[in-house]
Amino acid sequence: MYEIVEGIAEAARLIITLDPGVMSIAARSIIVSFTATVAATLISIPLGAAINFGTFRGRTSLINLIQTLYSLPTVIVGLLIFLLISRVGPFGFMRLLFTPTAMIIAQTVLVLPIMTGLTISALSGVDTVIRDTLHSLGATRLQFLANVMKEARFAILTAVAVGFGRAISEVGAAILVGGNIMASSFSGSTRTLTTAISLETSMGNIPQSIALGTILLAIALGVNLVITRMQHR
Amino acid sequence: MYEIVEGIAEAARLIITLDPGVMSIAARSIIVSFTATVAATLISIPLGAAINFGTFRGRTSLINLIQTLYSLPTVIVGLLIFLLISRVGPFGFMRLLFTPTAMIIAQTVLVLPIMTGLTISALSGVDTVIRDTLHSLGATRLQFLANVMKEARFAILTAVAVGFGRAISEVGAAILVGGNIMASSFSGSTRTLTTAISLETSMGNIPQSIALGTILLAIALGVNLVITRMQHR
Amino acid sequence: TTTDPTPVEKQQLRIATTTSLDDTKLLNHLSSIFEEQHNAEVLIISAGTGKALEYGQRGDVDVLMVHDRAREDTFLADGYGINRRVFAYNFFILVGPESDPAGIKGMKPEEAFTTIREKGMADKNIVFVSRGDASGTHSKEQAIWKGAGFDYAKDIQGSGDWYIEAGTGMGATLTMANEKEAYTLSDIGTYLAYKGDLDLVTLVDEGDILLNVYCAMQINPEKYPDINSELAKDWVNFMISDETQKEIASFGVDKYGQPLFYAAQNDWAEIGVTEAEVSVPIA
Amino acid sequence: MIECIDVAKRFGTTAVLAGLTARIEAGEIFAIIGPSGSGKSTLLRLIDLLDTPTEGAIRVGGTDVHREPEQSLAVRRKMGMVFQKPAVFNTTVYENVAIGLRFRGEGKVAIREKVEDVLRMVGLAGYEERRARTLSGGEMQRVALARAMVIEPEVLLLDEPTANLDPVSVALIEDLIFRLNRDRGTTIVFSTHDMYQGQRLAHRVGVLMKGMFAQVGTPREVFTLPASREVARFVGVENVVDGVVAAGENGTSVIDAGGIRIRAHSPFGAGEAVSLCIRSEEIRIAVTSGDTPGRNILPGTVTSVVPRGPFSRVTVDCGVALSSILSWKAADSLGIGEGSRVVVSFSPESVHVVRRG
Amino acid sequence: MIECIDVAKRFGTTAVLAGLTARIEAGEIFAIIGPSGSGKSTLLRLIDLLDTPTEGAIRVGGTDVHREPEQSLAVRRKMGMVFQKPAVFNTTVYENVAIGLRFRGEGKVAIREKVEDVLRMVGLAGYEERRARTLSGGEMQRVALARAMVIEPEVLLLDEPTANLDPVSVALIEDLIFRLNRDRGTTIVFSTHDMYQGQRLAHRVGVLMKGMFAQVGTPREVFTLPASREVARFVGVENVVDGVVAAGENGTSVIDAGGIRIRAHSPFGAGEAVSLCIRSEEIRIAVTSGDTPGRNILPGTVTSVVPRGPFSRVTVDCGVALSSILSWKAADSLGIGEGSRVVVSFSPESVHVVRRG
Ligand SMILES: Nc1ncnc2c1ncn2[C@@H]1O[C@H](COP(=O)(O)OP(=O)(O)OP(=O)(O)O)[C@@H](O)[C@H]1O
Ligand SMILES: Nc1ncnc2c1ncn2[C@@H]1O[C@H](COP(=O)(O)OP(=O)(O)OP(=O)(O)O)[C@@H](O)[C@H]1O
Ligand SMILES: [Mg+2]
Ligand SMILES: [Mg+2]
Repeated sequence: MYEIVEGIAEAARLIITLDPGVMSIAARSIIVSFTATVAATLISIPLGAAINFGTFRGRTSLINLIQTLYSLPTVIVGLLIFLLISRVGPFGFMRLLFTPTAMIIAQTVLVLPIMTGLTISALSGVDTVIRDTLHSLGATRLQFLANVMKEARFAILTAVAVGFGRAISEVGAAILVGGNIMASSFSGSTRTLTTAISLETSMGNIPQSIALGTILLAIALGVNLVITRMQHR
Repeated sequence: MYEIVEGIAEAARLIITLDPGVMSIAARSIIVSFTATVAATLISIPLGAAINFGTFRGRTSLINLIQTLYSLPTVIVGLLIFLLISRVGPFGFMRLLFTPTAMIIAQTVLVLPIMTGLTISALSGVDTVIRDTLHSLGATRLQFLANVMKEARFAILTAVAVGFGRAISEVGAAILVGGNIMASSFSGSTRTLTTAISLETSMGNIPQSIALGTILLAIALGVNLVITRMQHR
Repeated sequence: TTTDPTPVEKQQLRIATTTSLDDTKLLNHLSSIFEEQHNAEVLIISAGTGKALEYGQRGDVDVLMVHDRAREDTFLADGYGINRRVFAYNFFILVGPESDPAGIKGMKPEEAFTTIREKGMADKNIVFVSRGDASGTHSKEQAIWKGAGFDYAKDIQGSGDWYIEAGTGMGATLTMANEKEAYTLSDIGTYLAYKGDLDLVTLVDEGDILLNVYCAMQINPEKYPDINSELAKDWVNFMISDETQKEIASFGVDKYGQPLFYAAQNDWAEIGVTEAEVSVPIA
Repeated sequence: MIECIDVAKRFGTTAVLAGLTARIEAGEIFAIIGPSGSGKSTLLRLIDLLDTPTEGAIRVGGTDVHREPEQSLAVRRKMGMVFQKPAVFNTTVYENVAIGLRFRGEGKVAIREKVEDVLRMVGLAGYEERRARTLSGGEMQRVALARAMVIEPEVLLLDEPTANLDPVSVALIEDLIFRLNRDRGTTIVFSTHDMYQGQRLAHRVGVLMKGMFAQVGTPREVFTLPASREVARFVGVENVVDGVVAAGENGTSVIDAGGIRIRAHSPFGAGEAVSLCIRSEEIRIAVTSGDTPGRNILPGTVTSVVPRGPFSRVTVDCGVALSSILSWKAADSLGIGEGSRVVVSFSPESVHVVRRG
Repeated sequence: MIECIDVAKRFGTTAVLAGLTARIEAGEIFAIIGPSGSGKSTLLRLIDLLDTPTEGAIRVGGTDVHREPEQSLAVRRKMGMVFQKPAVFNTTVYENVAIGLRFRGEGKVAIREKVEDVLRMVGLAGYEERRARTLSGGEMQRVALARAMVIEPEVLLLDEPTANLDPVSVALIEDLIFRLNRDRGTTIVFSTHDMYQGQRLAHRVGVLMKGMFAQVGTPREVFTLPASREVARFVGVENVVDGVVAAGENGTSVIDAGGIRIRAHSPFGAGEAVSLCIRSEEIRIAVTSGDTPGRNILPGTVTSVVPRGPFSRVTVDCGVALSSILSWKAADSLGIGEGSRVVVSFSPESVHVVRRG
């Protein structure tokens, strides 16, 4: 058990000394997962709204499908993206494999189902009288959506928190399409906190893994404080 | 891209022929993740209720902490459980490491934060008049909780769906405490769909990985159909 | 201060390697030297042998570095790889609990395997943990079983509780063997890296069959014309250069008190490869 | 302004509206009254485009609103609605009221001025920064009203707008509605269960029953000349007596109602089944039958005396039960109580006769 | 049965109740009336243990309910409550009504019988399998009532129970409440904004104003002898005139009200500031001042004639504005309209004098 204490102490040391290696890994994690979460939010909110407020055939099946995709293993997402962007894949010409961009794409795809599902759940929780009131006040489609979201802001931001959590904590997709590269340049590297944790663990460096995990949680705490602040506005 | 088609065809073949190896892996996945989800549900619902309806100091901080733990990487969960149950750990005497029980424990811990968080979110969505009505009708604490949950059943079951999805799709913790063992006996093995996918991927067997992923999603679909049925009751 | 009037974009070299090689940090050490010499950036992607070969086969990397002779040969024969060069070697070791319940210490590898199997069938305290992940190490293990006269799929896999397939990396397999007080086959590098946390000791480390040969090869530019074949060539040549071979031979001594690899250059005869494969640079 | 043409609305198998036709003029105040569950809210929601009719058409200002979806927003923006159970947005009172103006892109200054104005009008000045969720029932209803009014719609749809208000607030709101209609010419359609409110405010009243308007007319028409037995009962005609025309001549008939004979003006011939509607206040009660030429005179026994506002309702059994309204003082001075023998009288003109069935 | 002792309730800095004291007897029907936002709902919620008072104590059947938490459930189970904006559970009507019985562990058969009984009583027989969320406003309110009634509580707390109902349903529910009290002896506390409902149903009425009961008394006391100017206004005394006692002797005073002098019975001495409360129906209007010995007689000009139910309200400016209530017929036969010169008269006994300030 001493590894845990040692790990947390090591985390403190790394943070205080601003260890450049760890800082760059942490920064990459934040950039990748934050970008993926933002992208997924921008897609899942209109998508969730369209599904929730829409009346089309197959709506229930679609919701079912989305819920099913909560179980999509990260490795499978990684594989699918890999097949698409590997040199012989349809998007191979873009040379995205083993770049942070590829990781962002993979994480976006990974968190889309859960964020869309939770968005649907959030929006469906808004009282019908509130919705009718907005319509009767002459809201345009956009005004309607903006205000329904405002009413559901707590649950919508929960969806964002869940999405960010899943993105920053996943490793399977990141390692497959990113490659866990530690290159000499920041942009050439694709090592994130989770892929680094995986690596350290596979090499038996448990305290180092726990240190990196602690740093990851510290980042998540910061992000969540911001989200909570927004929820209670 | 042909690997995807090939993978799906392979999945169909494995399912139709009831391939014994794959069936036992799938069965183990279901057993482990289902048990973990049930255990986590049994903990997270009272816990979520206590936090949501409770008025104690540090409540907001606690909710913040829970949300932060959404970002707990599976590998870190795996590591912590590993340290606890490894031979030299405090619970080493129970000889749980590399058993399905260990995987269940790890997955339970893994999904607890998100299930508790979503339970809190679900319960807080119930109208205060509904809560007051239950109180005024003379509900005991248990009757109150049961009925609030009934009102919030859609969101509560969403929490369960999310929990199950996260449990059955995770691999980091399962591989660390389970070990991805393929032994000659069912109970001695700890290989699940996700750890098998990881292995196949590391071996470069992409179609086989996709086949296993497809089977996993088929299972998830089945579970979600049941959940959806319950949501709309 | 000096200013570079024409800042050239650094070229990138992508190398897929097996985990066990990457874990030793040898490549990190060498790549920084190479980057300096060639004004390039080396991207190392470490993965299981199978996945590394997959990356190579799809042209996603420029260089492949593995240690699985049989599969390398197929890869070359299929035309995906060219210009294989052998740069290092070491030996696999059979490790197990200090108590050595099967009593195999000092045996020949094949003999030790046979003994573990026989005793394991009778005594539930005797267990062998296999990588079970189609890695180079796993291939080697299978070769030993075959050498001992067994049909791997029939006589070994699923033949009883004594034989466990871990289906994971070397580190995790060692951890598992340690927990279960079992035997396993390991590469020397990973074992040394984990030694501090393990109660396992080396029981068998001699025998030709334990030889572990590392090579580097280029991905065939005829299949993938736009891969970085020039730099790939440079890397392979760099690996067999005299300076690099010296670096390899001394790598790890400061940390483990013994080298992790032997340089291949002068030992080509002992390790069963042609001289050309260890010393002739690619044209 | 608003035309409903053969509007039907079914939920599953329940028909709520069934072929309702009506026309509400621009600048009119129109009251919808009707029993609980008769479809008042449903009709208002259909007009406000919040639901679609199963059959028929609704035209607002000439637009067939449910068939021209591209006009939806424009039509909706002409209308304001207050729901029966208003919901407020989870923000301040100010923001709740301002939202419709924001939708229309009004400037900050204009919004502030209008919102403060309207809050003053509904008696909620100073409530701007209160969180709307914590308001009392009546306060919330007034916020909803302010929210709909502030956008100055051409048509205001109000679903029981004063249901949760005390009489003082009711008077305030009624006055507001009245002035809105008079000064801005706003067309107002409101549902109410307060008959008197319909009468006080509306130019015309529609009585919604069994999925259609059973009667549409001025308040006076509806209250004094109900079109049917059911309408009569509903608009509070306390005495509805069933009978059969025994003899009819010169517009005056004699109706046989369970043994007693009542004279009334009616166009119906002998043998027709009719109902007699007599308002309580038309019925006089005396201790002796005095000098009452031409009136129907029926002796009977008092069965109950019930206070009602500043009045008492006295019910007398004269073969049929008839009740009258007396001021407390009058009841006291007559010295009547349960069991007293009295004489009930009413003029033939005060009897409104409708066909039965 | 229920005692409120110095109850205060503040939300943040707003004091809603401030030292309210009252006692409601077992078996009593007690009405709470008061302006919107005066704290009616708050008080009922405090009694039902849904909120805690900031100060003071509430005793139900002798238990200090907010200080004996272990008694909470037992006390709550004695009481039933209907909320101002009732919410229904997202299930069938049957399940909504059955839930309280289920909480009490009643048997299946008993539950079915009781639920069907109570649904019949509130006029919702046949609604058992309807999803409660799709009900109309009035239907929902009746479900809430049935739900609270079916558990046969000792105390029934009703927050504006008929706010969303039409007159026919109101009569039904009022009758139900009346019988519940009479037959089972249920103590009933209800808030209402319908003054007449308070009067029809309640044994006693409490007028809640500024955080306290401004007056508690029988309906007749409250309506005829309001304790203050504000209560008078609130209970619908249309004519409240401020003045100063000019001379007082033998219990009869002459009051100077802005120039005109009015005689009234009052205990106040010369110089005291008072308000005069005169009910419209006590005021007579005639075209000429006839033979009216002892009455106050004031000439004036009609300023408005407004229909009100079957009556008209006529307002006359005689220096102060006074209004009277006439039947349509009376108004017609007097031939008065806006601008007519008339004479207003009322007896000194009909003037209720209260101290001002
Ligand atoms: N979605 C629905 N499904 C089934 N029935 C419905 C639905 N919505 C409304 N109804 C029924 O339609 C009828 C009319 O409802 P509506 O709300 O229009 O009545 P209302 O006249 O406004 O009554 P109230 O005076 O009680 O508010 C009611 O009996 C109601 O139960
Ligand atoms: N949580 C709260 N925070 C702040 N103010 C509140 C809160 N709850 C109620 N109030 C205020 O307390 C006052 C009394 O509210 P209450 O609901 O008791 O009034 P009421 O007499 O029932 O009014 P109505 O007749 O409109 O229903 C109102 O002015 C209301 O705005
Ligand atoms: Mg309605
Ligand atoms: Mg209230």
